[in-house]
Amino acid sequence: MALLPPEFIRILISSVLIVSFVFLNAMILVYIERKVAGHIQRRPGPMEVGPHGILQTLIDGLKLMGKQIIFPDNIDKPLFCIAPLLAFVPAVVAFVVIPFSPKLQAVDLDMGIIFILALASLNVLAILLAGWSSNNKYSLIGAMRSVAQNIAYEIPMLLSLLAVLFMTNSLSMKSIVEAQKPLWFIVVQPVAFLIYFIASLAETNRAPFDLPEAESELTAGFHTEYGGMAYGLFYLGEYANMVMVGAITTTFFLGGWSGPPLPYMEYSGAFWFLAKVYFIVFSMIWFRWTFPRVRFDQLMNFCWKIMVPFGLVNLMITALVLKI
Amino acid sequence: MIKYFKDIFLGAQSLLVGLWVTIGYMFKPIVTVQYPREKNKIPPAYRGHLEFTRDPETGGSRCVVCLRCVQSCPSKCISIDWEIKGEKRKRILKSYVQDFTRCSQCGLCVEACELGAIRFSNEYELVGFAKEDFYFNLVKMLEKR
Amino acid sequence: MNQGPARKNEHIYTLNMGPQHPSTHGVLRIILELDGEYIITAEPVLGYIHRMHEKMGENRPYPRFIANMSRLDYVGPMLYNHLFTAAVEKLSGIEVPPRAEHVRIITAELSRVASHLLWMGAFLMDLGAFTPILYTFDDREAILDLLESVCGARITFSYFRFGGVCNDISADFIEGTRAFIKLLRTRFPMYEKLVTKNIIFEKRVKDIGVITPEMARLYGVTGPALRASGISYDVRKNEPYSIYPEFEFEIPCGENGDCFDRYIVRMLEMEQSLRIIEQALDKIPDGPVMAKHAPLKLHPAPGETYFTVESARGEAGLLLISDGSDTPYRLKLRTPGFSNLSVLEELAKGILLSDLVAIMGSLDLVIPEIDR
Amino acid sequence: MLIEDIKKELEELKPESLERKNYSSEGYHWDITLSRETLQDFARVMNRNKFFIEDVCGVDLKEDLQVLYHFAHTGELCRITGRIFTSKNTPAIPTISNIFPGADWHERETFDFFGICFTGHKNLKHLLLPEDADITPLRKSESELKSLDDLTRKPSQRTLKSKLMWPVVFENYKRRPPVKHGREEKKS
Repeated sequence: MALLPPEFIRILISSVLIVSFVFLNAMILVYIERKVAGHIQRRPGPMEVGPHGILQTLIDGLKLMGKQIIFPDNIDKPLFCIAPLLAFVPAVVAFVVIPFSPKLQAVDLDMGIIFILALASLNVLAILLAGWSSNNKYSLIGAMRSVAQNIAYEIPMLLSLLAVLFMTNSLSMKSIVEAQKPLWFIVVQPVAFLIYFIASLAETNRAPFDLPEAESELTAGFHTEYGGMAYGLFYLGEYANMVMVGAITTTFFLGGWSGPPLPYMEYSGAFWFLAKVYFIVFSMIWFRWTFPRVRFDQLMNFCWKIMVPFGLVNLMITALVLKI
Repeated sequence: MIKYFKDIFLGAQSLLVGLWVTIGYMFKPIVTVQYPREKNKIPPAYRGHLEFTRDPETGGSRCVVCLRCVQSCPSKCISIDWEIKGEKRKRILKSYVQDFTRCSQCGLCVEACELGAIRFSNEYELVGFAKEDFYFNLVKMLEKR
Repeated sequence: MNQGPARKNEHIYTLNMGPQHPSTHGVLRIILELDGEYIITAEPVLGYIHRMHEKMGENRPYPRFIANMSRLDYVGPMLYNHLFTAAVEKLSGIEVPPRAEHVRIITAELSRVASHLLWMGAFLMDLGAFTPILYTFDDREAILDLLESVCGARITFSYFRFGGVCNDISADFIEGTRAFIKLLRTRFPMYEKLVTKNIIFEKRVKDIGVITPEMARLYGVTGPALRASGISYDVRKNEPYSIYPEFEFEIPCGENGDCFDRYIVRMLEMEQSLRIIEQALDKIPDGPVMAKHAPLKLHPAPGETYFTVESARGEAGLLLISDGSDTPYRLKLRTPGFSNLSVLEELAKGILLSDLVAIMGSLDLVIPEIDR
Repeated sequence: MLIEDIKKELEELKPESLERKNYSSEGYHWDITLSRETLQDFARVMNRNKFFIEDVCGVDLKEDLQVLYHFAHTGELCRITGRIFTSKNTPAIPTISNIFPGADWHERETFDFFGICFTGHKNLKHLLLPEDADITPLRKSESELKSLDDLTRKPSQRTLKSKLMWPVVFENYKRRPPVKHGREEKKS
């Protein structure tokens, strides 16, 4: 052990922690999603495995792992195999720069947010590969929808984040949180918050923007042909992305780890951080079980006619106010 | 331009109203019945498989093998076997089998029976591994009861 | 690579929607020619659950066909029960006691409300809203419980008989129905808030799939789909059967004939059905629920009769040709879904795939009824 | 009154027969028998008077195959049945789907069940039956066939023959011992 440099051990520990955090989170989120959906629909949700069905997602995960991955005819096999990994891995890696609390952060990159956004856009590639390689027209339509949608929504998303970055003058996640000590940015930048939140719903393909998988139109969209853990990885990727969105929203608008003081605030700030993340994720789930799905052209109209102008105006006002 | 902002405002308002409805329902009690633990009350009119009513005088069935139930059945799922006995050449019921796999629970047989010898049971938890599990012999079932 | 002239249209591709597809409501298959996501042609392919009910009708005596009628349309089965029994009564001149007529109307209208509730949930499911279907199922469950208490079945009722109905209704049923009407009326504002006024829903269905009155006429579209186009045609009013003339109710109509109007018409129709049920409950007389001399085996005199009722989806017709024996010589079912679906081919030209789903949802397709 | 007005137009078609029917028993007002030449004109008359098509329905008779066209009106109560006969060996009838596009599917259905060929139909292939089906399920066997005369109502006949299998079942309905479904018996 002595031969290993301490930096290496740190990387090992933090990557293990992050991967397990993502897995655990996905499991908890699936459970929460099903429970929230159930109660909104006036049914109890999973109740059988464990008290109140708490172990249901674990069992489901085991079931998915035990399943055979079916390769349909005439697929592009290498791409078909890479796609789920590509959906999952970047979503996990992005957690490296998330500041859970002042001392709980794997790496504090100078350009943390750029790193996250770069990785997040790899998600599109995964969906495109999955849709293309499946040799299924539904998958292909879903993939094309997803690409158009994600590229369109990245613009208002960046515009809204840019407004915040103007105020912090830093791309590091930690310093963005620290800049919010006096006042959370949701108060200063409510429009940017709304735009970011809506655009992130579209980025993560959550309802009412779940067009790539719109099951009443495209059966299951890009993952129609996937089964077993390959499907599971898409799922994990989706939930990891949800947590990621929640984390970014918390970092940028909700003051990160700040909250009423707890003992050992350097570490226990993560509690407030996670609470805020889960609140954001809960509202995403809440949205999903309330609204119908939008149509594709409406989605684009909404982006280009409402979100982008509002984002631009917001950015301009921010710039003006800061300059004066 | 005013319409543009009005649309956005009204749209957002309608979405918030929708969210308010669902969050309200989230805290209302559950309406589903947790089946194996809770059970629904089965109304007396429920149409299950057939069963004999018991004749209080003889303790047996009231069936006199008039075959009206057989004739009225759309799916031909009742089969009756009988023997002829005695001076009056009375029909004595030997077996009365209902093929429940084909029954459509229309109720014509029960209505056709003037003596009220058959009725619907309230049995709804029927499972079996073979088709034959659902060939109900009403005579035997009456004896067991 | 084939470089022939056929490659001119290479960006057009064929998509098989169904027979196993979440929004075809069963086993309808639609062959779509798509250009991107825009539909060039849509050709429905039927017959995946064709059961030849007409032949079955010819092969069995009249009473034994009642059970089939519930299988024809499992969403509003009581209305089809009404169709068949009333047609045979008309053919053979059986009179129905007044109490039975009232019971028939109460149960049939309950069935219509149940059908519309289920439709509404399924329609919103097609549009991607998951929650309303469970709320409507909750309401529909109350109706099914009521109907189960009176006839013992939840979906395949087989409740009506020639000359009446097979069970009398109890005081509990009347009370329960009144309670249900009260309950459903409190739910309508919730549906309005959750669904009708929702901006996403509105944008999805307004001006989509417009059926003009002329188009509706040429294709024989009936029911809510026709009324949404602004034509007030309802068999219950225009060609009253049973004791519908005794009740006060309105025929809600739309204006544009789009999906939104079809939705609104159905919502308003539920309220009108509740009104009819209320009046029937108030008026219901005492007496038998079965005609005295109603036979179990009919031999209607030769002749033919055409009878129509307003089913939940439109005008359901039955042509009965009798040859004097105990089985019909010819039994022809005119199901509204069949005609309503035939208009889809024309509606689908040049729209988006998502709109096709909305249109199919709004037409209220029940495939067993279409395929018969 | 549409019912009276339409009479003139229907007579102009020179139908083989045009009968006023008793609506309360038959369910329609006019019964018109057409020939192959007048069928399209009939459809045009219906179209002009804003009727909508209900269905197209075949009937297998002893003499011929018969096809019924049912039309109804959304404004007034008026139902019209058109009849046309075609031979059994080479059944062919002109289509009306060019006038009523809604007749398209009904004609295809009739083609399915009776093998009647609708000339001029654009897309005459099986609708409900499998594509390669070569059966005509609703045609009857020789023994079952009845002639048209046997199927028409005779005024002298009572509507319901009392040739019942068992005399009056429901008279005894009340006399029947009350049946309680379910398992209440166990308690006693």
